[in-house]
Amino acid sequence: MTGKRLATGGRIDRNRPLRFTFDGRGYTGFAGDTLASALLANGVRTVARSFKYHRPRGVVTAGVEEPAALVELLGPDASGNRQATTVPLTEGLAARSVNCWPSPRFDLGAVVQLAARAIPAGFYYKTFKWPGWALYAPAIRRAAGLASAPDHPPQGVYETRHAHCDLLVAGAGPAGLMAALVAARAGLRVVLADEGVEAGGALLSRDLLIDGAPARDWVAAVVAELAAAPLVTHLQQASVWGYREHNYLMVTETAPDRPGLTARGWRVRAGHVITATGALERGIAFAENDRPGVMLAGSVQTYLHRNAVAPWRRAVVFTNNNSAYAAAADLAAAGIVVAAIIDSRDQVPEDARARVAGLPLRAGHVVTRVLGRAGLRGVCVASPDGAEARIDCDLLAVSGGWNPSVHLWSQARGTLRYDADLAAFLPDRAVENVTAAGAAAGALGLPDALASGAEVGARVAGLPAPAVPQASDLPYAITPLWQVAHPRGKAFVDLQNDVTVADVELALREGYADVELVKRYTTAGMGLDQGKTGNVTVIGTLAQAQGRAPGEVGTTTFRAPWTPVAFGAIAGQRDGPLALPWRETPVTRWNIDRGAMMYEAGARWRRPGYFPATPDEPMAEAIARECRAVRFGVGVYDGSPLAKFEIKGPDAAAFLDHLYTNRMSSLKPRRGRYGLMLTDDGLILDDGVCFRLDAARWLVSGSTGHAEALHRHLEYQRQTSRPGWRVFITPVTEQWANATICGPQARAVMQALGCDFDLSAQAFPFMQLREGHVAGLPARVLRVSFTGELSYEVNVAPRHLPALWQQVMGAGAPHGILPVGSEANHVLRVEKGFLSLAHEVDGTADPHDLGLGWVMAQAKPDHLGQRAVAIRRAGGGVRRELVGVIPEGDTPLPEGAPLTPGGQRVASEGFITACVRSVVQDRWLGLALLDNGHARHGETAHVRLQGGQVIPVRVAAPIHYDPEGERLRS
Amino acid sequence: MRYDVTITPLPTMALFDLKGRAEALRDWAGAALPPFPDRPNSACGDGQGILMWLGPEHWILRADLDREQALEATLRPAEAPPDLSIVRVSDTLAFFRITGPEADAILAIACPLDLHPTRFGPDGASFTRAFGVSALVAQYTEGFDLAVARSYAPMLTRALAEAAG
Amino acid sequence: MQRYSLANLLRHALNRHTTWAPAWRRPPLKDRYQVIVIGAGGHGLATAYYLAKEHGIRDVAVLESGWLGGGNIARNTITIRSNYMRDASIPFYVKSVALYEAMTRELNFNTMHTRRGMIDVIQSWGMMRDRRRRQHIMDLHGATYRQLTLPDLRRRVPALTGGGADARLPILGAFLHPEAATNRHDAVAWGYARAIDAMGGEIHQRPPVTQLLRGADGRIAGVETPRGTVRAPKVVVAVSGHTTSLTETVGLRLPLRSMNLTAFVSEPVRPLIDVIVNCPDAGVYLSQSDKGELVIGGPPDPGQSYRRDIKQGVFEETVAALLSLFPAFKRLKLLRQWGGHLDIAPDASPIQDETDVPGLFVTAGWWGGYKAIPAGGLTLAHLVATGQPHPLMEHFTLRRFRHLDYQMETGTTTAR
Amino acid sequence: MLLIPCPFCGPRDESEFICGGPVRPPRPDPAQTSDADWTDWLIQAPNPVGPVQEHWWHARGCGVWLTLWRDTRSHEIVAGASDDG
Ligand SMILES: Cc1cc2nc3c(=O)[nH]c(=O)nc-3n(C[C@H](O)[C@H](O)[C@H](O)COP(=O)(O)OP(=O)(O)OC[C@H]3O[C@@H](n4cnc5c(N)ncnc54)[C@H](O)[C@@H]3O)c2cc1C
Ligand SMILES: NC(=O)c1ccc[n+]([C@@H]2O[C@H](COP(=O)([O-])OP(=O)(O)OC[C@H]3O[C@@H](n4cnc5c(N)ncnc54)[C@H](O)[C@@H]3O)[C@@H](O)[C@H]2O)c1
Ligand SMILES: Cc1cc2nc3c(=O)[nH]c(=O)nc-3n(C[C@H](O)[C@H](O)[C@H](O)COP(=O)(O)O)c2cc1C
Ligand SMILES: [Zn+2]
Repeated sequence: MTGKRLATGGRIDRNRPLRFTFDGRGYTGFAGDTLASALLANGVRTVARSFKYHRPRGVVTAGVEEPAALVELLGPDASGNRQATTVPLTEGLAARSVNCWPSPRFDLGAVVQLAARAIPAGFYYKTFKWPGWALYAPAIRRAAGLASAPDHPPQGVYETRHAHCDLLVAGAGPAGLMAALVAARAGLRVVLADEGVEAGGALLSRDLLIDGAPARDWVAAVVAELAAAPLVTHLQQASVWGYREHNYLMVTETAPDRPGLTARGWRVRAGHVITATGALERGIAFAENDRPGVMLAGSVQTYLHRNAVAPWRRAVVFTNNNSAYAAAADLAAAGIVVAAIIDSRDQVPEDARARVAGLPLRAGHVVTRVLGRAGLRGVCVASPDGAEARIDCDLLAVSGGWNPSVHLWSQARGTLRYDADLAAFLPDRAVENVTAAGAAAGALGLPDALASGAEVGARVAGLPAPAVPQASDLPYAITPLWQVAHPRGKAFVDLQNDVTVADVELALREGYADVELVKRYTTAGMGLDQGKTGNVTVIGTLAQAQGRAPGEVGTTTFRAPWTPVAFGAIAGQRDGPLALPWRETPVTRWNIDRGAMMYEAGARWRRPGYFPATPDEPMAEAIARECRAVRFGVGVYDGSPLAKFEIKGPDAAAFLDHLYTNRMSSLKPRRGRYGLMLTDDGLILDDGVCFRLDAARWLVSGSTGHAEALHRHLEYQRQTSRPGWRVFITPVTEQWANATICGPQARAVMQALGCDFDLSAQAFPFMQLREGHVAGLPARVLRVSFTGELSYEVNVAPRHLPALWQQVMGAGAPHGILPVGSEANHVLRVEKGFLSLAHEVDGTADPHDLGLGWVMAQAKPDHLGQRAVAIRRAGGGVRRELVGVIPEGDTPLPEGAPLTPGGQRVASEGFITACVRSVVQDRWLGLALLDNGHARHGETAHVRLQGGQVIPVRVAAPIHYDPEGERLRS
Repeated sequence: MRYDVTITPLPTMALFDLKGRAEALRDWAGAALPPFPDRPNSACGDGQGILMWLGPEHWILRADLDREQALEATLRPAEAPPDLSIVRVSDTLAFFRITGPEADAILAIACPLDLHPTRFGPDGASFTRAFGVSALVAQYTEGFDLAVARSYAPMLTRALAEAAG
Repeated sequence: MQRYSLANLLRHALNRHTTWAPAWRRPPLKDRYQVIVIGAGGHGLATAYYLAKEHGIRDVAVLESGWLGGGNIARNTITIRSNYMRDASIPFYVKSVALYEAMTRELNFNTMHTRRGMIDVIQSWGMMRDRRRRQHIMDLHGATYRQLTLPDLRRRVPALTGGGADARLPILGAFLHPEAATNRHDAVAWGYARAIDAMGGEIHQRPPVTQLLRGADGRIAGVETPRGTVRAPKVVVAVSGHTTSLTETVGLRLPLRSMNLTAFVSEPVRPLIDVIVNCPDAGVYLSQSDKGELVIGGPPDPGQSYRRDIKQGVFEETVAALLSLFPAFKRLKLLRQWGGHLDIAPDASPIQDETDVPGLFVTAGWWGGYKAIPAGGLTLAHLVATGQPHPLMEHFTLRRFRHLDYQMETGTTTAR
Repeated sequence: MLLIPCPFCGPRDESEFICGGPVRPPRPDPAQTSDADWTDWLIQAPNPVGPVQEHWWHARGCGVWLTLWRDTRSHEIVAGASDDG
């Protein structure tokens, strides 16, 4: 390791060595390293293989923009496709290269390189067509994807939380720190988020002075002051990755300081946002510019200053701008031979020259080609007159200029303009409440960055800009150079997706002339790095080829996320049983203890489907047992989830008449009626019973699954379409739990429970309501029936339901009472031909089709849906109408199976909505929606199944049991 | 525990849902009601009960359960005039008390409300959304009361426990 | 047209690919055509293609406001299938799937059509009923759908480790639709464009149509663009979300609302899922592209929108649904997300018709309309050329709304 | 995630609301309206590329059905809320 680390400096802790493995070999680094810096310090050059051509690739950058050094982390918290430059080194870390076998240095996949010339951009559109893509796809797919997907969840948990602030500052470089400081001093609520391990941004990569002291001292002082400010939340390792409408930003903290917490997602609602996100360096496209050892110059500085890593002996610097001069000087200061500074500009500014006094500088020269495969051996350099010379080196530090990080700004739909002086796209007009500051706004030098941060921070706080600390920096100047033409070798613009200048030119030649088409034809910018170092080079290359300005070519769309985010940090605590809310009634536990098969039954309730007597009793038998109990003895079911509303007010009666198809205003107190509600386009919204409690109060019930839709509908009608009416709506679903006792013995059970009102059929008939006490508990009892039997819906406060339930089971025991699940209820309602919205209403049926024409009170003035039903019927189209069906031969009919004319394989004329094993008729009975069904009772129709089986059925009235309704009225 | 909080389920409380004009309610209920809060989404208590103003013409009266019968007797829901609505809803909400120095962290995980003291005063009370369902948040001396529909109480118990770690 | 083949590729490789001809010309915009198609999305291109191929109408200009194929065809989740519910719909989609299967050869452009099949993962009994209904009715029209056992499901999709018996929504069953496929969406646009060009049609990028023009006789007369007026006796509006804003320029109102539907991709990973997995109860569906990223979709934004961006609430719901079934994906990373604006009719079914403005045709309401592109182009070309609705589309004209005769396709609004 | 101005609660997170779609013209009197006009009213919702007036229900809040003008291109709320429908 000696010779590859500097003796002093850097943000590493030399007293804390860390062991790690890479591709199975053991290495040592230090606390403060990234995986990339530790690999460099260990002399590892080839870190991965490229996506398409399997070319060896090394570390190119030092941050989130890294296109090449992709690794897979192993171990309990494995994750794939990680940039080695953003993985903090930890003890025992294990990683391996992506996309190579058996090793990155010797990769069998590299045979593709032999065919590289035959596979330019878009080659697969032109080939693999014969005999068919299916033949080739599997092999091509096998080559896809870089790392494997994780195959088990991580050990820790995730959390998401909300935050609110006056100001969110993205980026804690000098500009962001300055802005946050000014705003914090003004008393604003500030969130400062930066993706780095520590604050400081570009300052960590350079040896600049602020107020005469090392810049990091200033950073430390600002961080300390922010930490002490009560209204400031300062997050590091926190990527601001999404900028949503109304200044809602997504921040993911990847190392939250809480035990067991893997990552935390913040949703920040900010009054104002400052994007102080800095600038990213870009490359230059020249032949073989992807070889390990070719790095971006600013990143080389990062390795020198942050990690004290200097694994190089001889460096060449290639640039078109001033910033690389600082890099060259830093290299020299670290004891590395700077063999040459190659500057494509004919005129190098004097201040830049002064910065590298004594180092060999070749103005007007370019690097044409890189020598060496897995390791850089030298470069070819061309002079202005075209003469080529070779310079040996093991590092080529390149700077193609700087791109302000406008991603967040652009996500917020801020516009961009191309600045010819900076040769970069800059924020132009904001749309959201956002301002860019520092390098992200084009203020590339430190004094400007500090001033810009202070100015913008003060502006948000409504104050004049304060004085800023003293600093100096080499001013930035650039003459753009996008690519260096060379007849041999590949010049990459996107290292990750292996896109070359030739690919871009091919796209143009073939007519894919728009920057968006170039992107899609070549896949440039579509990798994990989303082209952070390459996209602007593509634009520049295009502009040059088309003779246009880069600003006219424009950018592709910047989209979230800024950097890839783990899905776990987006869903947060919504995990396992908390993936969706769930609801229980007061007897849910009892049901489960009783062995019920529970399932989701709408509106997030879990309900019993049926109650097997023994764990292995077949479902059909359990259901039949429950059905028989109701038909011949007594059963009880938990009807608590039924939607219930109390409606009151001087205009309540008129309101209900407007909503229901039939008249409710004529009900007398304590009486109820079944009713349907339609949407205004004549489709069925819900059905249920409506009771009048007293002169001005009503109790409306609806189906479980529609409770929220119904609530919404009621309030919508009340508030928007009839705002003048005085009506109050109070949901009471959760105030009244119920036990519904049903079956011929129901009255006996009620009597045994003890009621303080007369239960006789004369005194308390069907469709009436009584308030009083049942089993000593305050109760509201409704005589409604969804089973066709004598039935009492005993509503009590939920706190009383367990007690009531116990007593019902006790009182019913002599009659063999059984708890009844939803499945038995389904059988019972089909026998009776009662409607189930989920089965019989599929978006076309109207009340007439369902045989409920009687609920369409024709004489009634306008109600919702009335006109639409009339218009639809006036069309004269064939109606699908509800009928009963009796399978000839007594076989079950699959629910949903079509009926076709004569059972032929032609368009259907209806379908089976439900089919059950009837306990009263001891045979299969069904319901169907059938074209003109009402006129076809007595006919034979045909169910046709997949595979061709035809089942003849007799069409009948949709009521198979007790057509007169004597039992439910008994 | 990841966070320094205490989460306590509260026993059932007497709750009455009141709708109508404030003057009309005051006339009908008289001394049974605490003073009406003067700002939306705030609460006012009188030692006997707390009145929360939670929507236009909508209040919830909260008191100890042992006052339920007495309140019902004074408020007489069934007899109230047509332009008032009074409904006993005691069983509708299940309350959890969240206290401790990091109670606000749990609330920030649960719901999108800005509960900073400058935005949500010591008398703050409002419906919002917590863990995906409708919830009532009320400021409490050293923390918050959070209530959801009773049927969601088991879910909320679990969600709170997991959030706290 | 330069033919595409392996032999040709190798030949051009010798010339360093400098000898490839443009896939389409960039002719000057004329001031008159026989037919103008507005919108170089899938439906517009397919219509122009079939006008030339089936009806010999080659004097056609496709006018595109943005870049070729940059609308929804560039942003959809490429699910091609025919597991619909109604007699009116299924035959149309069966036809479309068949046309897609033949497309690579027909266009001499590899669209990478892969019949990978789609599995619907069922977590509620209501959905189970819905899918059983499809199973039998699809068979009437030549589409297949069959139930898988749970062990079969787990075997086909090993990454699907959630949804067990103790899950929040346990998996109750699954259905396989073997004809379902994915392909390369861009290739469909480019392949059509190249074929249209070869037959004499023109594609013009970046002249937005700002207005429709109506003649004194009330008929359509042409369109207005920033590059001048272009006349034609027949104009086809194939602009997805922008349909109403264009037709309203001639006072024509249509029953459509524009919504933003979104999708996202994960980082590329090694082959993991070789079938389209659709989880309608959870509200998420996904497939893996040839490049390795998982392409994931969910429900649309609430409210109308022309913003091609994802809404966080919708996105979080979709991710939570995804992780409930694929818990190992917690560590998988989001790479990019985007949206597209679609239009939807009150019954969620498409509209293809000549409008009240004679000569003006619309093809709209293509909510899940990527799969419909070839058949939609075929049927619309038929209508434009003959004046008669194609039999496969006769239920989907504007006339149905006169009597509110909805063609309701339930269960198709979440996962496309 | 919109920040929706509720006339009762003030600005609130969109996750507390349910979108009720565009505001249509007032429901005509069925007795005075032809079938064609009635169906047009039913099925033709405003669909502007620009501000649309729409309903939102503060379902997980105070319960108000409010209306606001939202720009469909940007999500910007261009005109304030009112609870009068
Ligand atoms: C996220 C997402 C996922 C989807 N997933 C699927 C799926 O899995 N399966 C499926 O079948 N469908 C899916 N769809 C739907 C499918 O993409 C669309 O239904 C279909 O692509 C629409 O048809 P199109 O291709 O013609 O529209 P588009 O591609 O949108 O074409 C319309 C074109 O018109 C142009 N245009 C608009 N206005 C003008 C003007 N004034 N002048 C000139 N040109 C104009 C547009 O720029 C655009 O290029 C999805 C859609 C989205 C957004
Ligand atoms: N003179 C030159 O040639 C030149 C060129 C480029 C940059 N610079 C440097 O740029 C600095 C400008 O300072 P600055 O504060 O504007 O930028 P900076 O680069 O110092 O800080 C930006 C910070 O934002 C972070 N960041 C970026 N996007 C983020 C996101 N989405 N979420 C969270 N964090 C994010 C970065 O990791 C970084 O820490 C100067 O100090 C100068 O050294 C100089
Ligand atoms: C099926 C499919 C797969 C995609 N795969 C990728 C991908 O691998 N990488 C990427 O950056 N974008 C991918 N995209 C998204 C596109 O980059 C882009 O976001 C999309 O076409 C919408 O365009 P826009 O973002 O420019 O508006 C994919 C899109 C689709 C439809
Ligand atoms: Zn509100």
